[in-house]
Parts: sequence; structure tokens; C-alpha cells
Amino acid sequence: TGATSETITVATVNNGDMIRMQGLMDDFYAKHPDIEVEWVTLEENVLRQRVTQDVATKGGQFDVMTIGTYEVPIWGERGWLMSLNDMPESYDVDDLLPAIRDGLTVEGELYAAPFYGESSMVMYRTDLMEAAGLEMPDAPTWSFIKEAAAAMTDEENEIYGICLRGKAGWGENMAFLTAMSNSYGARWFDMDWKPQFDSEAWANTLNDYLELMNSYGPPGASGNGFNENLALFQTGKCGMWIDATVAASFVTNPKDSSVADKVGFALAPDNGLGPRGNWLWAWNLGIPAGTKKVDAAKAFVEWATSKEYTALVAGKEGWANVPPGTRKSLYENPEYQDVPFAKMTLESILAANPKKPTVDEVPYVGVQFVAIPEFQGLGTAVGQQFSAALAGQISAEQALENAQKLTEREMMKAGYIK
Amino acid sequence: MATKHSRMSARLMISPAVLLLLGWMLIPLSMTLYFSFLRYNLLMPGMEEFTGLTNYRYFLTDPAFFAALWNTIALVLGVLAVTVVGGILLALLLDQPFFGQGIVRILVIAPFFVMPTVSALVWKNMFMNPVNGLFAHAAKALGLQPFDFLSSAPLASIIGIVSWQWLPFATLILLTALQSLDQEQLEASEMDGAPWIKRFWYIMLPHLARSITVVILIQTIFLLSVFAEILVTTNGGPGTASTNLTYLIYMQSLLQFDVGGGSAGGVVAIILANIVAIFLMRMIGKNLDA
Amino acid sequence: MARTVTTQRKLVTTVFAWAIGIAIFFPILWTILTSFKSEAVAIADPPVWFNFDWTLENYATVQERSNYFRHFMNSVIISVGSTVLGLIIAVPAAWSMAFVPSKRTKDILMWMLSTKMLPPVGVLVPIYLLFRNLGLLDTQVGLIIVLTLINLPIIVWMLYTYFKEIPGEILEAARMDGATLRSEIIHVLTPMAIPGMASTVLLNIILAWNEAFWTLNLTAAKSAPLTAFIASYSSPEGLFYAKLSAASTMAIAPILIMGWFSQKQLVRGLTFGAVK
Amino acid sequence: MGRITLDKVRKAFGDVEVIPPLDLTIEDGEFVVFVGPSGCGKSTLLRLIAGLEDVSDGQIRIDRQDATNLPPAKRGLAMVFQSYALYPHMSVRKNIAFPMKMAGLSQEEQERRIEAAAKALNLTDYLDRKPGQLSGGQRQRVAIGRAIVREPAAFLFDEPLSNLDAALRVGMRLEISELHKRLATTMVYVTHDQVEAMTMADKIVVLRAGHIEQVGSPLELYNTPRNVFVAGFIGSPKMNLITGPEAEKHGATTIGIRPEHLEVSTGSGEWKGVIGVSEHLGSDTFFHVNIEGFGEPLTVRASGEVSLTYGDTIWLTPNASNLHRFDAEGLRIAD
Amino acid sequence: MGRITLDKVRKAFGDVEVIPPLDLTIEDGEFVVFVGPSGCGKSTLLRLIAGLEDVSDGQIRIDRQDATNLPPAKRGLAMVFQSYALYPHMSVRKNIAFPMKMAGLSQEEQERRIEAAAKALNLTDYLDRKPGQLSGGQRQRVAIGRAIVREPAAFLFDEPLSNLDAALRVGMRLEISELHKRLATTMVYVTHDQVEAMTMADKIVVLRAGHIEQVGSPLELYNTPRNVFVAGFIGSPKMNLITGPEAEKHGATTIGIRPEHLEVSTGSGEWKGVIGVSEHLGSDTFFHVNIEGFGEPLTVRASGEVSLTYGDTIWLTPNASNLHRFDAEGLRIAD
Ligand SMILES: Nc1ncnc2c1ncn2[C@@H]1O[C@H](COP(=O)(O)OP(=O)(O)OP(=O)(O)O)[C@@H](O)[C@H]1O
Ligand SMILES: Nc1ncnc2c1ncn2[C@@H]1O[C@H](COP(=O)(O)OP(=O)(O)OP(=O)(O)O)[C@@H](O)[C@H]1O
Ligand SMILES: [Mg+2]
Ligand SMILES: [Mg+2]
Repeated sequence: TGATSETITVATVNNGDMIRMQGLMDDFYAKHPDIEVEWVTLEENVLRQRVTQDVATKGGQFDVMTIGTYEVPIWGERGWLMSLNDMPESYDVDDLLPAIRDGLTVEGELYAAPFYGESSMVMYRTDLMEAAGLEMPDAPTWSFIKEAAAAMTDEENEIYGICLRGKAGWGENMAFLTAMSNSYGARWFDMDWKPQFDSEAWANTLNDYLELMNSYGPPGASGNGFNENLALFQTGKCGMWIDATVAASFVTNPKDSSVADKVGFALAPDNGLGPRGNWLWAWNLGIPAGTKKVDAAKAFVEWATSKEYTALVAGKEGWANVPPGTRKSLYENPEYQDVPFAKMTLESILAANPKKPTVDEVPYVGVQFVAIPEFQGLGTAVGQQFSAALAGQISAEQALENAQKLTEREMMKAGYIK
Repeated sequence: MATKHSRMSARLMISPAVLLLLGWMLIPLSMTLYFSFLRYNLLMPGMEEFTGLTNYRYFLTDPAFFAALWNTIALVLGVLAVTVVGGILLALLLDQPFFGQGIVRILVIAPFFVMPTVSALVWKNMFMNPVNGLFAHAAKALGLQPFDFLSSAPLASIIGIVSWQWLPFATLILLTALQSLDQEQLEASEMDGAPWIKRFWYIMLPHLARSITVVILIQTIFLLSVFAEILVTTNGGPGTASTNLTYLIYMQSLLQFDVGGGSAGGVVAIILANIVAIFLMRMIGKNLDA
Repeated sequence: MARTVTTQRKLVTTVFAWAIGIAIFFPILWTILTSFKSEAVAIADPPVWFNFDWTLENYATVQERSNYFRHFMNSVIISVGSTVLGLIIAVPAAWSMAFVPSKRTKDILMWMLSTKMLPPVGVLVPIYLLFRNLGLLDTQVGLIIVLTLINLPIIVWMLYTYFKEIPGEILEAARMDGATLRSEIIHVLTPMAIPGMASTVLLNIILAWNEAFWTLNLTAAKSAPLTAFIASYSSPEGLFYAKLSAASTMAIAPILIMGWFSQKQLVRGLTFGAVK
Repeated sequence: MGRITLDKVRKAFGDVEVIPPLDLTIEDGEFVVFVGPSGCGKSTLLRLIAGLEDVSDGQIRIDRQDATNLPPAKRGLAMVFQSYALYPHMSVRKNIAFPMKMAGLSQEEQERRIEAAAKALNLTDYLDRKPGQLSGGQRQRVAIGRAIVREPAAFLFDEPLSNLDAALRVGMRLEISELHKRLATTMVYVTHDQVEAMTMADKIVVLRAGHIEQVGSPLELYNTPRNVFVAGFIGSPKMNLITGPEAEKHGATTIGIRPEHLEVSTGSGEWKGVIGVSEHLGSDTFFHVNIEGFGEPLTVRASGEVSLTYGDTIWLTPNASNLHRFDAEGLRIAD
Repeated sequence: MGRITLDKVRKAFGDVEVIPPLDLTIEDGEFVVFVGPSGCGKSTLLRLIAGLEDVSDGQIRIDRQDATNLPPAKRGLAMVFQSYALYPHMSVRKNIAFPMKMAGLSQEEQERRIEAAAKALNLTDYLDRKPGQLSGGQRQRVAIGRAIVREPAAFLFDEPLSNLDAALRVGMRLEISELHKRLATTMVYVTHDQVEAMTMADKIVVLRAGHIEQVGSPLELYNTPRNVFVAGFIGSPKMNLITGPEAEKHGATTIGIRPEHLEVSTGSGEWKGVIGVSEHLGSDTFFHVNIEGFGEPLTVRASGEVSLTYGDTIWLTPNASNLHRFDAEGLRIAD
């Protein structure tokens, strides 16, 4: 690095794709010898807290931040992010999947570049399904899922029909439950921002969820998040798992997974009401408005989210491991089409609609979240109630009642309702 | 010792420490106090406005507040009970002659050096995990249903983890104290016809009183702000079953970025901590003078 | 009780004490063992004890992911720096309290301790803003200052208890011998308090090394210590017990080794005046 | 009631034999004092009797009963420690009551005995204080009180007065003597203080390196020390010991003469010397006199005030009947 | 060189006046001993002279110079503490060198003085040891060595021997006396030991509650104590003080007679009494004699061994010329 070299600090989440990128930096350095990158790798919740705090107080500790689709519109609106509309031609902005790109655009300005996108889907064990004498349709219903779970459960051998998220957190159990509730016709708020947990639809959602987990789920489910479930599934303890599409590459990777060759995929279940129980999410790279190293930061964002990067990963680690869900061109690539979960991932992403997530109309944007600043706290608090219900500490009714009350309280405090 | 000159130097020499700590306390404290009267969310800059006691009203009427208060007390008392009783028993054991005393002492001390985050991670994943954890393996080997520690008994599990970290500290101090007990006192009581258990009760335990007080004081200071262990293991849940005050404030100010509400919580916590402090200081003051 | 302890009784005690010692140490032992296993072996049921293919792969993976050495150096600089700074401030203060006590001495001491009871989360935002304005975010100096302030009460208290055990007559003798206050502290008090100082230093390094709230929140990359290093492992994807174990072992090993080597000093000094 | 017999009692710590096989009988009601240089095994011997140490060999009998393997509490002895070993967290009353509480005595009986002991020891006003609030002498009395109430077969004292200042020591010495007169219980007392040994003992046991050098009444030891060691050890100021030609004149390897048995004259006498340091106490005057041919200066005591001083020449005459003679082995040569 | 004058020196701790205004002159080269009961202010007075405490009022002059506000280091005095106050982390050599190092003396000069002091105090072999490896007496000598090398205007000693055992105390007492003879430097010495005061002092200052009760040479104090307090305080064993009708017979409120000034007879004498405790030291015998009409028993000293014992009746006759008479205020009535 020469005398003119610039050092940028990149905050990332500790997931596999991001970590893989850290191993591929030689390519970036070769192209940008005058830039050095410092990594700050944090667990999701900590990351979110740290970057939000930094961007809101203009702390200036980071030059590039990894943020979710939840943050981008809120931050963009507040002018906390640099616009990325001036990306060079070669970046090919139009290649981004519209559903993803729309979520990152506020009033015509693109505020973050998607690193990977995901939805959720059903992953299941083909061998167990076969043994149970069932066949998974491409678009199953919730009742089929229940039936299959019952059929696959074999507690004696530590095989649990279904693994779902139970750990409290708006990005953990509430991501799943909110998405699930959409397919039940439930919603967080009505058009007057009145919380809806006292609705029939929510009661059905929660009761079904609890019944599934209590009867066919693994023990300790109230502490399970994405990672815990992944470990369970990889070790062959789950019959089905409904979770992020990115998980597909892990469960089919023979190095880590003992069931790599016995996994099938299906769309998230529905209840025949229209919406399916899947979500839409992307991890994106954004540049905080305060940074003094705009050019270097942009160069990095461009590199990390480019088609070339995808090709680089494919070359080094195979197509199954490229960051999915951001570009049309990837799904048009014949080599990628050979990847077993490619089709289902794309379909899942296309099946989600952040602007109209549920049956009834809502005043907010977001499939598995509500894009208002208060949602992090709200989602987590409600998530804790549901997690307590799952742990058997309170009843479902009690959990819903608590959720309703605390949401009302917070919305009142925040001034949405009188 | 007590000439005017030395008194003056003394005042001069203590002032850096006092002024620094005063600054460390007063500057953030006054800012916190100020924020606590504002409607102030980090995510909504420019909308700060004075709201009087609203933040306090919301914080104090939050059902989670009482749960957190209770959990804080339970956590502190639980860990204290385990570490003090366990520490005394361990100190008694380590005070006996046996082979390899030095090595065993090293083994017993070790948890004290482990970062809270690391210990929480290790306990949570490798021991208490109901599927892959070692306890689950053990339970299954015995033909029992694995117990789901962190969701069925979250607070107790955290108490266990924290106790594991603090047990060495209590043991060390109590062991030193035990070894400082005048042997002649023990011999005198033996001559006086006291059997072992009475010697322990009437002679050793009173001798340890002062050290126990110190252990309680120091540990309370650290236990009131236990945070990493909760964040890593249970995130305060399920529900609010393992949320303590520190964690509650964390949720307010750093998850919801409600600086106003969090500050109000901070002020409440500071007041409560000071009540505990006064209580403790009284106790320790009495015991340390004697 | 200098009566002969029968060998039999000693054996029983030995077995018992070792069992408990190993039980207490077990989580650490298991972590270290696991760090040498492959991920699959790490979660094997029944557990595998020693009979597995020992591998260093996890360490390699961990090192590849983050620059261990830099975090380590930051930890060293921050914990040693805050300890040295703390001593410089605390020695004079403890001198005053121990040798020129006044009615308020104990109140001051207790007040100092009570500052430690402030919940850090309650004042994070103000401190963060303050640090931003002073340009101290993600600097070693900033962390040294914070950790010094956090641990100062403990340092002062410990030193105070050691100093109090030093007979005032010795300092008076030095004064009679023509020593100035400075040489009194440097030539007489400090060397006499070496054992106590050693254990103060050790305890403070341990506390600073393990402090996870401020170090995590006030740093980004440049000055992040090992607590930040471990933060990225709190839930990686897939099977991670072995990698977690390797990272954990790397994070605690330095302080564990230091602690073991100096446990005599630590134990001797860790009394906080609890023992008369 | 309190006869203690040691029969070939031996004690070794590891490989070090601290007490070679030793026989000793302490009669009922006797006041026996163990003296000897530091490290000679006085405390060890006492602790063997108490049961606080196990004997390596031999037998201890208390009242004809074999007590060798009895635990301390069962031997019926009470011990007063040098450090007093009071229980610092208990009031004086509780301290004194402790052995009775352990023995399960009734509350009234306890009260009665505490009252009696407190009165005898002048502690009545201090019963509710903690030991920390008492002076050294008062603490010592509490320790004795705690021993008395058990009504033991014998009392064991390990240098009980050595932590007190001179004036107090004199007082406590008298009190213990009176106590012994009153209770007539066996007492075994360890000290390295000359005066205590001489004034309190019925029988003194002089120990050296775990060996008994001589056993006898104080005046026996003063008048007829069995060897040079005892001669030099008993008496204060120390006996002057002279070797060389002067001793040979008396047909001995060593002769000894006590400072109080030398006559001083400014005119004439047997030995001519020059006064070195002189100490005038009013009641007595001590001279350190350098005599040619003698190695060490002789210490001389003169009664009352004698106005001789540094550098004066004087003559000393030993009182023939008080001259002690010892042979090459250091043993006394009988007259 | 070393004349110290206290002029109306007063000291109060807070509201408690420990030393009421007090005048005292210590002449150059004098050996002055402060005695008095515990807590009477001896140490405080010494520390005022040293500068370790501020005077509340009055003036301290050292060699005619006002030293009242000088810091300790500037007064040119050296102090030897009861606890020795050696620097435990320094070798004996370093300990002794410390004051010279502080004064910035040259290396050679330091060496020279250390050699000299070590030789004088018999410490040459121990120069490289740490204080922890020395016996009590050796430590005390190091403390003195450290004081000597500064060549101070005066030495201050605060009970320097009270931590030593009896035998060592005698030896060190002699050494300090000899040192004083040799150096002829002013020495101020605090003790509560009778014998030390009597044997070492040129001048004794008797203090009570911060007041000077009497100043004089040891024998002056022994022979003509100015009041009952001094009479009772100086001399060992204590003077017998008798009040009541017997005293009135001699035209006094209190009469005093020292134990060594009472003649014992089994036949006849002035006072008839019964022997209580008797202490036989060989060289002397002390009787505690109960006499009807006298409150306290009288202590009597007889030279050598006297074979009287508990319960015997004897007659005592005071030596008339040694009888002290005191009035109602306790002041001496001149003969
Ligand atoms: N527990 C022990 N282990 C090994 N040696 C011991 C032990 N206790 C005493 N000794 C040794 O036994 C010898 C006699 O010790 P003891 O305490 O009986 O002497 P003492 O006559 O009481 O001396 P002092 O007058 O100093 O109290 C000493 O050499 C001592 O070092
Ligand atoms: N720093 C102090 N603060 C308050 N009172 C003090 C202080 N130092 C001494 N005193 C009081 O002053 C009085 C005289 O004390 P000092 O130490 O001079 O007595 P002393 O004659 O040396 O006694 P001792 O023979 O016991 O050493 C005592 O009543 C003591 O309690
Ligand atoms: Mg002894
Ligand atoms: Mg004094």
C-alpha cells in the first residue's frame, strides 16, 4: 500500500457469505491497490445496534455498513445514506431484481446495493418424506405441513417433524411468525395503526404455530434461531424446516451437512388466502452520509455487489456458494440453474410483495417487518411474549393479550394513536 | 503524620482521582438526566422535545419493569447465595492437606479469567443446549428427557453461569481469610470441647464474616450490571423471564433507540443502585470497622 | 491443628478435591478439547473425549477470518495502559487515604465504589456523543481512559487496604531521613507495597481484558480488543462448536496463562482488606 | 485429680526428633514450670500433654489413665495460650461460657460459674465487652477465666504473660500464684522468664534440645545447678562463668559466681578490676568490671547506691560458699 | 550543637489538649529520658520535637534557631522508632545509606560512614542482608546505624527496646549508653521501663497527662521524689505508700517507704504483719506482707534467700532516713 492508500472500515454481519468475502479480498486489492479494508464482523443484533447508533449520532466509525431492507428506507428518508444512483454503467443497476431494488429505493434514489437477497421456503428431508409415504407439493398448505410433521416425527431417534424459529427477536421468531400470519390473513396494524393481536387471524396463527412446535418440534425450541435450527437440520434432526432460502446452500453442502443429498425444497405454505408465509429480505451495503472516504467506499460496494464478484465466488467455491437473490442475470445463467435450490429461491423471492404483504390493507411497508423505527423494539417485545408462550410459561391467549397491550402502549407513546 | 503540610499534600494527591470520577459520574449523569425529560429517539433526529415525566411514567408502568426489578434482585441474591456458600465449602476443602493442592487451586481459579461473553457462549452452546449440549447427552445416556435449561429455567441457568464465573473469586478471598484464622483459637476451642461442626459455626464462620461482607459488596457491584451473559444466552427471555434492569434499559435505549426512555430507565436504575449502595455501605462500614 | 493427618484421610480429601477442581475447570477443558476437533466430532453423541483426530483447522479458520494478533495487541495495550494510568492516579489517592485519614476518608472510598454501580447502558449514549466530539471513538486512548475510570475505584480500594497495612512509622522514618514526599512514595512506599501492587495490577488487567461492554461499543476496527473478536462468533452459521471453541480458547488463553503464572500474587493480594 | 505422667514420650516432626524419649511426672496440685532456650521444645511438650500434637512414641497418663490417644477435649485439661486465643467476636461472658456451652451445662450453672470467675478475676465490669476492647492484662484474665470454669484436672499455660508489659506482668504473676494457692490444681507453665520461673514454680524443669537438664525446686536449681547450662540459665543477672587458670586454681574447668555473691571493696580483695559501665538503680548498683586475664567482664551487684563509676579500680572477692565448680563435661563438682 | 528548647509548647488533637503549655530545655550532649504512664504524651512530645506533628502553640528551638515550622527533614534530628521502621525491601547497607542518599552525599562518603557505623554496631557481617533476616537486636542496631550516619544534632528514641526480650534489652541498653558516651550527642529517650530510665538517663523527665511532674537526675528522683506520683512511679518494685493513722504519726498525709528500705525481723520491729505471697529469686526474696490497719500489703525486699514463707508472722522496721513524707496535695514535705 502506497502513501496515498486509504483505509475504509466495513461493518458486516457474521454470516457465511460475508465471511467468504473476507477471504476473497486479494481480488479487490489487486484492482484497488490504494485501498485497504478493515473488517468489523458482528453478530446480527449487535451489528444493527452498533451501526444504527453510529449513523444516528454521526459517529463516523464506519465507511461501509451492512444493513437490511428494514433500515434502508428509514435511513434513506433521513438522509443518512449516500445515494448510489451514480454507479458506473458496468455495474448494471437494471440487472437487480425489481422486488429487491424497490425495497432499497426511496424517492428514486438507490440508497444501498444488495449483497444477497433471500426469501423463505420449506426445506425437507426427501428420505423421511418418502418413508412417511407422503409427497411434498411445490406449494404446500399449512395443513399438509402439519400432517407431514406428524408423520415424520420420531422422538425415539431424535427426529423432529418440524423446526421453526422460537428465539425472541424481531429478526428471529417474529420474522417467521409475521410472515406466517400474513398467510393467515393477520396483520400488525389496521389503517389507523391500531394493533391487531386481538384478531381471530392472529389467534389461529399462534395456536397453529404452538401446536406444530409442541407436538413435533425439537426441545428447547424457544431458544432456537436460524443458526440453531441450521445445526439441527444439518445433523439430521429435522424433518422440515421453514426458513431463509440462503440456508439451502448450507444444508446441501456435504462438508457441513450430513443430509446434503436428501434435501428437497418447496414454497412456503399458505392457507389459500392469497399470501404465502414467506418473507423478503436482503443484506445490503450502504455508505453512511458522514464518511470522508466516499470514493473508496463506493469502489468497495461496487466490487462486492458486482456480477464479477459472483463469478469470482463461483470460480473459487462453486456456483452453489455465490450470494443469491440479487441479480436477474444469475438466474439466467445456465450453470446456476443446475443448482438444486435456484429455482425455488427465485420463485420465493418473486412471491413476496412488501407493498401488500397481507390480505387486508395495511399502512406500512414490509413483509415480515413493519418499516417504522419503533418496530425493532416492538417486534422484539412481542417476540418475547410468543417465545414465552412457546416455552410454556404463558398461554397463547395471554401472550396475545400482552402483545396487544404492549403494542398499544408503545404506539401511544410514539404518538401513532391517541 | 498529621502536619498541616501532609494534610495539604494529601488533599492535593487525592484530587485527581476524585475529580476524574466526579466527572465520569456527573457529566454523563447530567446528560442522562436531561435526556430523560426529552422525547428523544435516535432514529428520529430533530424531533426532540420536552415531555416532562412521560418517559418515567412509561418506564415505571411497563410490566417488564417489575419483572426486571425482581429478576435483578433474584439474580444478585441467587449468585451471592451460591458463591458464598459454595465458596465457604470450597475454601474449607482447599484448606485441608491433600496431594496436588497447587494444581487444584489453579483449576478452581480458572473460571475467573474467562470473559463473560465466552463463558456464556460456551455454557449456552456446549453444555445447556437441549439437543447437542453435553448435559443433554448426559441426560440421554441416563435415559432421561434432556432438560431445556435456557427456556425452562432461564434465570436459574444464568445464575448458574454467573455463579461459575464468580465462585473462584469468593473462594479465593474466603480461603485467604480462613488461612488467616489464628490456629490457637481453633486449638483453644478444641480444648474447650467443641466438635468440628461447632468449631466451624462458632469460630470459623464469625471469623469469615468480614470477608463474606467484602465478597458480597464487590460481587454486588458487578452483578447489578450483568449484561453480556443475558444478551448471549436468552436475550432476556423467554418473555421477560431473564430480563434484568440493565438488560431492560439496553432494550429501551439500544434496541428501540429510545434514548429518552432509556435515560429515564437509567436514572431509575441509578437511584436503585444507590439505594443498594447505601445499604451495602452501611453493612460493610460496620463490618470493616470492627 | 498440627496433628498428623492420616494418609487415608489425605487420600480421601485428595480424590474429593480433585473431583471438584476438575468439575469446575471442566467447561474450559472441554472448550480447549473441542477446539481441536472437527465440527462433526464436536457435537458427537456420545461425546468423544480424547480419542479423535486432533486438528488445527479451526484455528486456521479463525485466524483467516479475523486478525487475531491485532485484537490481541489491542487487548494488551488497553489493559496494560489502563492499569498503568490507573496506578498513577490511584497511588497518590490511596496514600492520602491510608496515611492522612480524615473523617471523610471512608465516605470518599465508598462513594468511589458506588460510581461503579452506575449501569453502563444507561450512560452509553451520552458517552458515545462525548467520545465522538472528542474524536476518541475507536481509539486506544479512549478505551484506556474509560477502563481506567471504571476500574479506578477498585484500584484505589485495593491499594488503600495494602497501604494501610504498612506502618506509618516507616514513612515517618523516611521523612526524618530527609526524604521528600516524592521520594517517600517512590523509594519507600511503592517498593514496600509491591506484593499488593502486583495483585492490584493483575486483577485490573483481568478486569480490563474481560470488559465487554465499553470495548465493544466504543471501538470499530482499529482498536477493537479480543472481546470484539469473540463477538463475531456468538452465532455463526451451521456447525460452529469447534470454531467457537477455537476462538474462545484464543481469547482467554493469554489471560488464563498470565493468571496461572501469577496466581500466587493474585491470591495473596486479593483480600480487599477482608482479612486482618 | 491431676497427676500427669510422661513415659518415654518422644516426638518427631518428620525426620527431626524434637523430643527424644523423656520421662516426667507431675504430681497432683504441683506448679511445674518448663524453662529453656527458645526452640528447646517447651511448647511442643505442653502441646503433647494437651493432646494438640500426637506423640510419636511413649505414653501419657493423666490420673493413671492412659490418655495417649484421647482427643484434647476428653483429657479434662485447660490451656491458656500466649496469644490468649480469645474468640474475638464473642463478648467476655460468651468467651467464658463457651467451654460450658460445649459441655452442655445448664444455663444457671453457667451463670453461676461465670459470676464466680469474673469476681475472682476482677472482670465483672467487663463481661459485656468484646476482647478487642480490653487491655492486655484483662484479656489474659479472660483467658484464665475461660480455663477456670471448666474445673479442669490441670491447667496448661504457654508463656501466658510474655505479651504483657513489665508492670502488668508482675501483677498477673501474683494473680496466677494466688490462683494456684486457692484452687490447688495442677499447673504446667511454660516461660522463658527467669523471674516467673523462680517465683511461681514448685518445681522447675530445665529443658535443652528436648532433653531434661535438671528438675528441682527453684532454690535447688539456684543453689546447686547440675551443670554449666543450668547454672548459666537460672538466675538474673546471669551467673559469671570463668574458665582458664583462675578456674584451675579451684580445681575445675569452669567456675561460676553470681553477681550478688561478689563482695566489692575499694581497698583490697581477690580480683582487681576496672569498672566499665555501671548502672545505678537506686535500690542496687550493677558494675561491669573488667579483670585482667578473664575474658568477659564480671557483673557485680552492690546493694543500694554505691558511688563508684566508670574507670574506678576496685577489688572483688567471691563468696567462697557460693562458688560453683564444673568439670570438663560441664558437670557440677560436688563440694 | 544539640540544645533543644521547648517554649510554652502546647498540643491539642481536635478539642483534646494532650499537652498543656510546657517548658523544657535539653542541654547539648545530655541524655534525657521521658517517662510516665501510658498515654501521658511522651510520644507526642517526642514527635513534636521531631516535627512529625505540628505544635498547636509555642515555640521549639534547636540550637537557638526557631524550628517550630521546619519540616522534619530540616531539623537535623534522627529518630529511632519502637518498631525500628526499617525499610524491609532494602538491604542493611541501603537502609543505612538512605538518609545520606536523600542528603545527596557522595558515594565514597556514604561508604565511609556505613563502614564506620557497621563496625561500631557490629553489623559488618550483615550489611547485605534484608531486615527480615535479622534478629530483633540486630534490627535495632540497624535502626541506630541509620540514625548515626546522619550525624544529627540529637537522637530521638521512642521506646526503642520494648520489642526485645529481657536478655537482649539489657545488652542493647548497654550499647546505647556506650554510644552516648562515645558520641556525646544529645539524646532524648522515651521509655516506660524503670530500669532503662534509671540506668541510662542524665536527666529524667516525669510526665503525667502532658504535665511535667519532676525533672532531675535518676538518683534525685529516687531519693527525693517531689510528690506522691513521682515517688510511686520511680523505683522497682514500687515504693510502698501508706496513708491513714500511720502516716499521721509521721506528720504527713501519706508516707512512703521503698521495699529495699524495710528491715525484716522475726523477733520484733515497728510493724507486725503476716506474709502473703513470697517470691524467692535466690538473689533476693520479696515478701508481700499484710499489716493490720494498712490497706494494701507492703512489699519487702530481703537480700539473698530468706526462708520465711506464706503465713509466717514478721516485724518490719522502716529505715527512718529513707522514709518519704507527703502532704494532702501529695507534695513532698521536706525533712
Ligand atoms: N509443626 C512443626 N513442624 C516441624 N517442626 C516443628 C513444629 N513445631 C515445632 N517445631 C520445631 O520443634 C522445636 C521445638 O519447638 P517449640 O515450639 O516446642 O519450642 P519452644 O521451646 O516452645 O520455643 P519458644 O521459646 O521459642 O516458644 C523447634 O526446633 C521447632 O522448629
Ligand atoms: N493522632 C492522634 N489523634 C488524637 N489523639 C491522639 C493522637 N495521638 C495521640 N493521641 C492521644 O494523645 C495522648 C498521648 O498519646 P501518646 O502516644 O503521646 O502517649 P504515650 O505517652 O506515648 O503513651 P504510650 O506509653 O502508651 O506510648 C493519648 O491520650 C492519645 O490517645
Ligand atoms: Mg513456645
Ligand atoms: Mg508512645
